[in-house]
Amino acid sequence: MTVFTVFFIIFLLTLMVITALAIVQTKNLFAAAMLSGIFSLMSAMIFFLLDAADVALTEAAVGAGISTVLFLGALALTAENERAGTAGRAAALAVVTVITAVLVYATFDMPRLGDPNAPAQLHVAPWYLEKTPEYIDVPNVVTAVLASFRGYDTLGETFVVFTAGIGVLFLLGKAPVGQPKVSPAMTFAGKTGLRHYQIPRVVGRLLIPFILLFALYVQFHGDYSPGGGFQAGVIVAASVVLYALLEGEEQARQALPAWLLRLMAATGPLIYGFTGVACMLLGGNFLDYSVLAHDPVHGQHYGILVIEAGVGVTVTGVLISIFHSFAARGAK
Amino acid sequence: MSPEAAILAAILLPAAGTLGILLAGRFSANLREAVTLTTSVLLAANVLSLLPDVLAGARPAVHIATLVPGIDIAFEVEPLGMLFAIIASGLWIVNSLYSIGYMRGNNEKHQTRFYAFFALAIVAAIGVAFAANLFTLYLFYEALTLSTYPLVTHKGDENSVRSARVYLGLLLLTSIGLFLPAVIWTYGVAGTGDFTDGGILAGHIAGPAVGLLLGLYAFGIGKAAIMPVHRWLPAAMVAPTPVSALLHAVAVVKAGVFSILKVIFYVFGVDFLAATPSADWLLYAAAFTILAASLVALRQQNLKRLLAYSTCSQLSYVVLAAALFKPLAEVGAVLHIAAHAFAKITLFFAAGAIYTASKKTEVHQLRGIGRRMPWTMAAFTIGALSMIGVPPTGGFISKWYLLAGAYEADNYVAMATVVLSTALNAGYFLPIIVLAWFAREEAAPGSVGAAAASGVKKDHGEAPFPAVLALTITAALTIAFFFFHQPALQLASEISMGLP
Amino acid sequence: MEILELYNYWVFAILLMIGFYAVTAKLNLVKKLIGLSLFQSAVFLLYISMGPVEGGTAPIFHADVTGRVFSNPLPSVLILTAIVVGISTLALGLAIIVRIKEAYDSVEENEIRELDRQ
Amino acid sequence: MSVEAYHLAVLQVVVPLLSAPFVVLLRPRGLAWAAASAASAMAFAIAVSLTAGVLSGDEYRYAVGGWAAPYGIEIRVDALTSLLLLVVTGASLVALLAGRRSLDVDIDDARQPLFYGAWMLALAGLAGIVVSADAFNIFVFMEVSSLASYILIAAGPNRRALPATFKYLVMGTIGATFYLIGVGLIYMMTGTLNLADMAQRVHEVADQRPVLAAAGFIIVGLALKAAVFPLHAWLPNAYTYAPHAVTVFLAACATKVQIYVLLRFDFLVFQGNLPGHEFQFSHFLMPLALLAILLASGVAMMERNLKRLLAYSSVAQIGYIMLGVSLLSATGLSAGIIHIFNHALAKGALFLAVACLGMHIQGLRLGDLAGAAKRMPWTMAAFVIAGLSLIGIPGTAGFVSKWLLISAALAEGSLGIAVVAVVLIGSLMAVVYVWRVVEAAYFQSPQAGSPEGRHEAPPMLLVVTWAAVLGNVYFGLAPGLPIKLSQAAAASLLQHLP
Repeated sequence: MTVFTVFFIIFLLTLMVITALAIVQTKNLFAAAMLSGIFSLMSAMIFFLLDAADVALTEAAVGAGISTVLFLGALALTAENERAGTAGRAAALAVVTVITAVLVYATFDMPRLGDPNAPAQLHVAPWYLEKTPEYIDVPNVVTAVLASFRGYDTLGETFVVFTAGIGVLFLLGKAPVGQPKVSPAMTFAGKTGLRHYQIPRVVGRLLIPFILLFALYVQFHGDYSPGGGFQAGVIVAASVVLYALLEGEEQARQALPAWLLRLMAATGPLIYGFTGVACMLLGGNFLDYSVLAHDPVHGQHYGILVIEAGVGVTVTGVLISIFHSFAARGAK
Repeated sequence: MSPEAAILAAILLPAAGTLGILLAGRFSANLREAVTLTTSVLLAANVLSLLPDVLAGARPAVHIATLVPGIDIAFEVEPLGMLFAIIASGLWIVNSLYSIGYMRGNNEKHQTRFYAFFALAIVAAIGVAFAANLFTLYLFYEALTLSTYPLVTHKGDENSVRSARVYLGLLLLTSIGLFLPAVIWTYGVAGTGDFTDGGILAGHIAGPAVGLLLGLYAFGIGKAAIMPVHRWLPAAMVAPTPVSALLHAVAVVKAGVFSILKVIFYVFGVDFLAATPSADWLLYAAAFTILAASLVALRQQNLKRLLAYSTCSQLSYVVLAAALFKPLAEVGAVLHIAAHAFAKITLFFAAGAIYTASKKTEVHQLRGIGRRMPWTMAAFTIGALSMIGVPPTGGFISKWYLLAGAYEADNYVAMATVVLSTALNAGYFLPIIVLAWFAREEAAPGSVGAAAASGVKKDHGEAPFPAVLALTITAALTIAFFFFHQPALQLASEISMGLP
Repeated sequence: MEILELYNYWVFAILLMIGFYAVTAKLNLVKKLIGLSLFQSAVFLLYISMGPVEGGTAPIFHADVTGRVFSNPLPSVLILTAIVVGISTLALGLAIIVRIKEAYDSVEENEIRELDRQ
Repeated sequence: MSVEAYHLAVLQVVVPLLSAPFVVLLRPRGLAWAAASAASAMAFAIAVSLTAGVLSGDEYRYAVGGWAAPYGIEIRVDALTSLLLLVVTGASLVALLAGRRSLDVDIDDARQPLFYGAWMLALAGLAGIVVSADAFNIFVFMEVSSLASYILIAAGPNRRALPATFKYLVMGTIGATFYLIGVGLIYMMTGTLNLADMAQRVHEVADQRPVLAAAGFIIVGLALKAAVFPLHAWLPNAYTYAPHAVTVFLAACATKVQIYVLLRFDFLVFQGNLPGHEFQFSHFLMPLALLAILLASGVAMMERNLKRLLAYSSVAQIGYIMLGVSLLSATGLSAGIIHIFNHALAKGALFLAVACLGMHIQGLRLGDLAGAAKRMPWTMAAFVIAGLSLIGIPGTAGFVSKWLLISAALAEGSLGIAVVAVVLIGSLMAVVYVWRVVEAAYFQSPQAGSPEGRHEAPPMLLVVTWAAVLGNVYFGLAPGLPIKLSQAAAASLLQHLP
C-alpha cells in the first residue's frame, strides 16, 4: 500500500464521517437516502482499496443501487420529510459516548492495518490461500471460501434473502384496506413510466440487453474475478427496475409475472439446498461437492456453478418481487 | 388386600370418587351423593384395614416415583399418620352426611363442584397422612391448599373471593416462602428427607440454626395457625359450614399440626430438640397463641368466628404439648388432634345447623334456641365441654396427658397456660350454653322488622335430618373418645416409645 | 504514521455510533432505518480493515502466482454475507414502515405511540 | 453410529429449511399448514432421535461440506444442544398443530403459504443456531430466524403488531450487529471462527483489549436478543400482538436459544480464559437477574392485558434462568438450564390456553375474561394447572426448577439466602399475577351482553393444550430426562474451567 493510497483512504474515511453526520442531520428523507447511497459508493471505494474487490462490487450494487431504490419506493409511500425531531437525546449521546470510548480503548491493542503478522493472517486464512488451488482450483479464493469452504453460510445467506422476499410479499402483497393516502403520481415508476420521452427510452432499451449480458458474465465469471450469483442477481434486478422506469410497471409485470418471480425466489434456495442433499445421497457430507464427479476438483467446480446459479435465481426473483411489491402498493 | 395395596387404594379411592362425583353430577344429585357416601365409607374401611398391621408394629410402605435421586414420592404408614388418616376418612363420612343436609337445606349452587373438590381435598389429606418423606408431605400439603381454595370461595360473591384470597395468599406465602426453603435446607444438610424415628438432622445442624429451621417449619406450616400466621383461619369462615368443619376438624388445620408433629418427631427428633436450647421458643410461641387467640375469641360475636379463634388456640395446645419434648406430652399432643377433631366438628355442625334452620349467625341471637333445637344444642354443649376439658369428654383425656407432660418437664409456663386457657375457654363457651338453654327467646317489638330484614327466621325447628344425624354422631364420638381412646393411646404411645 | 494505521477502526467506531444515535434518538421510522443501515455498514469497515496485508493484492490467482502476497479472503466472504443480511433487514423494515403508514397515517414514533394510547 | 444417524445433525436444519420454499409454493387452502406441520413433525422426530443418541453416549460432530473445522463449518450436538432442540422443535410442532384454526382467522388464505414458509424458516433458523459450532454461522442463522419471526409477529391481527415488530426488528438488528462486532474483534485477535478453536486460541490473547471489548459486545448483543432485563423492551409488545400460535412458538423457545448462545460463549470461550470473567456473573448478571425477577413480576402484577402479563412474566422467568447460571456452580447451571425446558413447557401451555381463550373472547384484557371459566371450563382448567407450574407448585415441572435453583443457592452460603429470598418472593408474585387471571375467569360475572352457554375452543387446539398441560405434570413428577440432560450440559460447560 503506497502512502498515496493510505492518504486517499484517510480522506475517504473522513468524507464518510461527514456524510454520515449529514445523513443524520438532514430533515429531508430523500436527501438522506441519496446521501446514504453516496456513503455506500465511498465505502465501496475503500473496500476496493483494501483488497476486497468482491465486497466493493456488492456494496456498490446493493448500497448505492438496491437500497436507494427501496428507500425511494418506501418514501414515495410514506413521507418526504421528517416531522418530529429526537427524543431521549441525552441518554442516547451518553450511551454513544461510552461505547465509542470502549471501542477506541480497544483499538490500541489491535493489529495495525496491513500487519502481515496479525493473528487473522496467520491462522485459517493461509490455509485457504494454500489449499484452494489444490482442492477447488478456482482463481478467486473469495469464491472458493464463499461457495465451498463456508458454503453452509452462503446457504443461510440465500435463505435470508428468501426470507426477506417472503416477508415483503407477506406484508405488502395484500391490498390495503381502503384507499391509500398516496397519489399514484408520487410512485417513482408510475403506470406508464417514461414512455412519452423518446430519447431515454431508446437509450435505455439499448442498454438493457448489455446489462443482462454483463449480469451473465458476473454470474459465470465469479470463479475468476470478483462477482457471483448474488451480484449477478442484483444486476438483473436493476435492469428490470430500469425497464419498469422506461416502460411502466404494467409492462415490467407482464414481462416477468408475479408467479414466475415467486417460483424463482423459491426455486433458487431449493437448487442450492438440494445440491447439498445430492452430495449426501452420493455418500459425502452435506454440501461436499467433491462427490459430484469422479474427480473431486471437478465436483467442486460443478457444485459451485450450480449453487451460484441458485443464488442468482433467488436474488433476481426476490429483489424484483420486492420492487414490484413497493411499486404496486402505491399504484393501487 | 395387602397393606401396600391398601395404601394405594387410600389415595386412589377418593381420586376415583372425584371423577365419579363429576360424572354422576351430570345425571342426578342423589346419585352424586350416593357416590360421595359410598366412597367415603369404602375409604374409611380401607384405612381401618391398615390399623391392625400398624398396631402390630408394621410400617407398610409404597414407593411411587423418584424425581431426582434422593427425592422420592413415597408413602409409609406410621402410627401418627394412621391416626390422622382414620380421623380424616372417618369424619369424611359424617361430614358428607352433614353436607347433604346443609347444602340442600340452603340451596347452595355448584354442589357438584363442592363435592368433587371435597373429595380431592381428602386425597390430599390422606397423602399428607401417609407421606414417607418431607417432599411427599410438601407435595400433598400444597395440593390440600389448592383443592380447598374453591371450597372456601364457594359462594363466589365479592366477600368470599376476598377472604379466599387471604386464605390462599397466606397459606401459599408461608408454604412457599418458609416451608419450602426449610424442606430444601433439610434435604441439603441431611441428604435425605425420609421420616425416620429419632430424626435425621441430629449431627448435621447445630446451635441457633436449629431454632431458625424449626421456625421456618413452625410458621411455614401455616395451616397450624400459630400466631401471626393464623389470619387465614378466620378469613376462611366465609365458606359454607361443612367446609369450615372440614377445614377445622378433618383436614386442613389437622394437616398443619400433624405436619409439625411429623417434623418434630421424625425430622428433628424429640431428643435432639430437647437438647437444643434454641428450639425452646416454640413453646412460648404456642403459649402466646393459646392465650391470645382465646382472648380474641372472648370478644367475638359471630359464632363461626368465635369457633375459628377457638380452633386457633386449640391447635396451639398440640404444638405446646409437642414443644415440651417429653413422652407424656407427646401422647397428649397426638390425642388432642383426635379429641379436638371430634369436638370441633360437632361445634361447627351445630353452628351450621343453627344457620340452616334459623339463619342465625351471631351469639346474641341464640337466646333460648336450645328449646327449639334440643338435639343440636345438646351436641353443641358436649363439644363445648370438650373444648374446656370437662370429663366425660375427649378433651379431658388429651389435656390430662398434656398437663402430666408439663408436670414431668417441670414446665410451669405450660401448666399455667393450660390452666389459664381452660378458664378462658369456659369464659367464652359457657355464656353461649347458658344463653341457649336458660335465656328466654327474644321477642322485643321492633326487632322483628330488623330480624326479618336480615333473613332471620323466628319460627323454626331442627335442621334437616342428615345434619342432625351427623352432629349427633360426632357428639357421641366426643364422649366415646373419653371412654374408648385405647387404640389412639396405643398409637400415640407407640410413637413416643419409638423414641429412644 | 502508526496512529493513522488505526484510523480505520476509529472511523468504524464513529460511524457505528452515528448510526446508533440515529436509531435510538430519531423518532422518524425511516430515519431510524437509515441509521440502522449506517450502523451495519460501519461493521463492514471493521471486518474489511482486517483483510489487507502489506504489499498484498486481492486474493485472486492469475497466471503468475508464485511469490506474491495475498490479502485475507475470509473477511470479504463474511461481509458479503453481512451485506446481504443488511439489505434483507432493510427491505423488511421498509415494508413494515409502509404498513405502519397505512395503519396509522404516520411514520413518527411519538405520534404512533399517541395514537395507540387512545 | 450408522451413516443415517451421522447425517441427522445436519438434517435437523436442512429439513425445515428446505421445506420452506415448498410450503411457499403450495397454493390450495390448508396444504401449506399440513406441509409445515409434517416438516415440523419430522424435525421433532430428528430432535428426539438425536437426544436418544446423546443419552446413549454419542456425540455428533459434523463437518459441513466435508471441510474439517476450523476451515469449514462444524455442527455439533451434545446434551445442551439436544435439550434446546427438543424445546425448539417441540414448541413449533405443538404451536402448529394447535394454531391452525386460530391462524385461519388471523391470516387470509392467499398469504398463508408465505406465513407458514416464514414459520419453517424461523424453525430452521433457531435449529441452525443451536447446532452450529461456528461463531459466524450462528450469526447467519440468527438472522434467518429473526427475519422470519418479524414476519410471524407482524401477522398479528391488531395494527399494534406493526410498531411492535418494528421495535423488535430494530433492537434485534442492533443485538445481532453487536454480536457481529464481538465476533469480528475475536476473529481479529485469534484468526478463527470455530468456537472450540477460538476457546483454545483466545487464551493467549486474553488480556488484550479487543478481546475484552468483544466479550462485552457479544454478551450485551445476545442479552438484547434474549430480552435479559433491562434489555427486554421489545419483548412485551411483540409477544402481545403476535398471533396467538406465534406467541406459543416464540415465547417457548426464541429467547432461550439466544441464552443458549450466550452460555456457549460465556463458558466455552470466555470463562477460564478471560481474567476476572467470573465477576461478570457475580457483579453483573446476578444483580440483573434478581432485579428482573422482582421488577418484571411487579409489572406483571399490575398488568391488565393477559398476554402482556404473561410476556412480563417471561422477562422474570428469563431472570431465573440467568440467576441459576450466574451461580457458576454445576447445580446452579443445571437449574438454569432445566428451567429453559420447564419454562418452555409452562409458558407454552399458558399461551396455548390463551389461544383457546382468543377463539371466543375478544380483547383478552382481564376484564374481558369475566366468566370465562363458565364458557370455557376445560381451557381455564388448563390455564390454572399451567399457571401452577409457572408458580412452581409441587407436582409440576416449574417446581423442579425452583427446587434445584434453591438447592443450588443454599449451597452458596449467606449470599445464597438472599438469592433464595428473591426466588421465593418472585414465586409469590407469580401467585398474585396468575391468581388475578383465575379470579377474573372464575369469580367475576360476565359482562352484560356476552353470550351464554359453553363455547369451548376447537377440539384440536384443546387437545394440544391439554397435552402440554399434562407434559407439565409429567415432567413435574418424572423429570428424569431433562434433569439428566441439564446435568450433562452443565458438566460439559464447566469442564473447560480450571
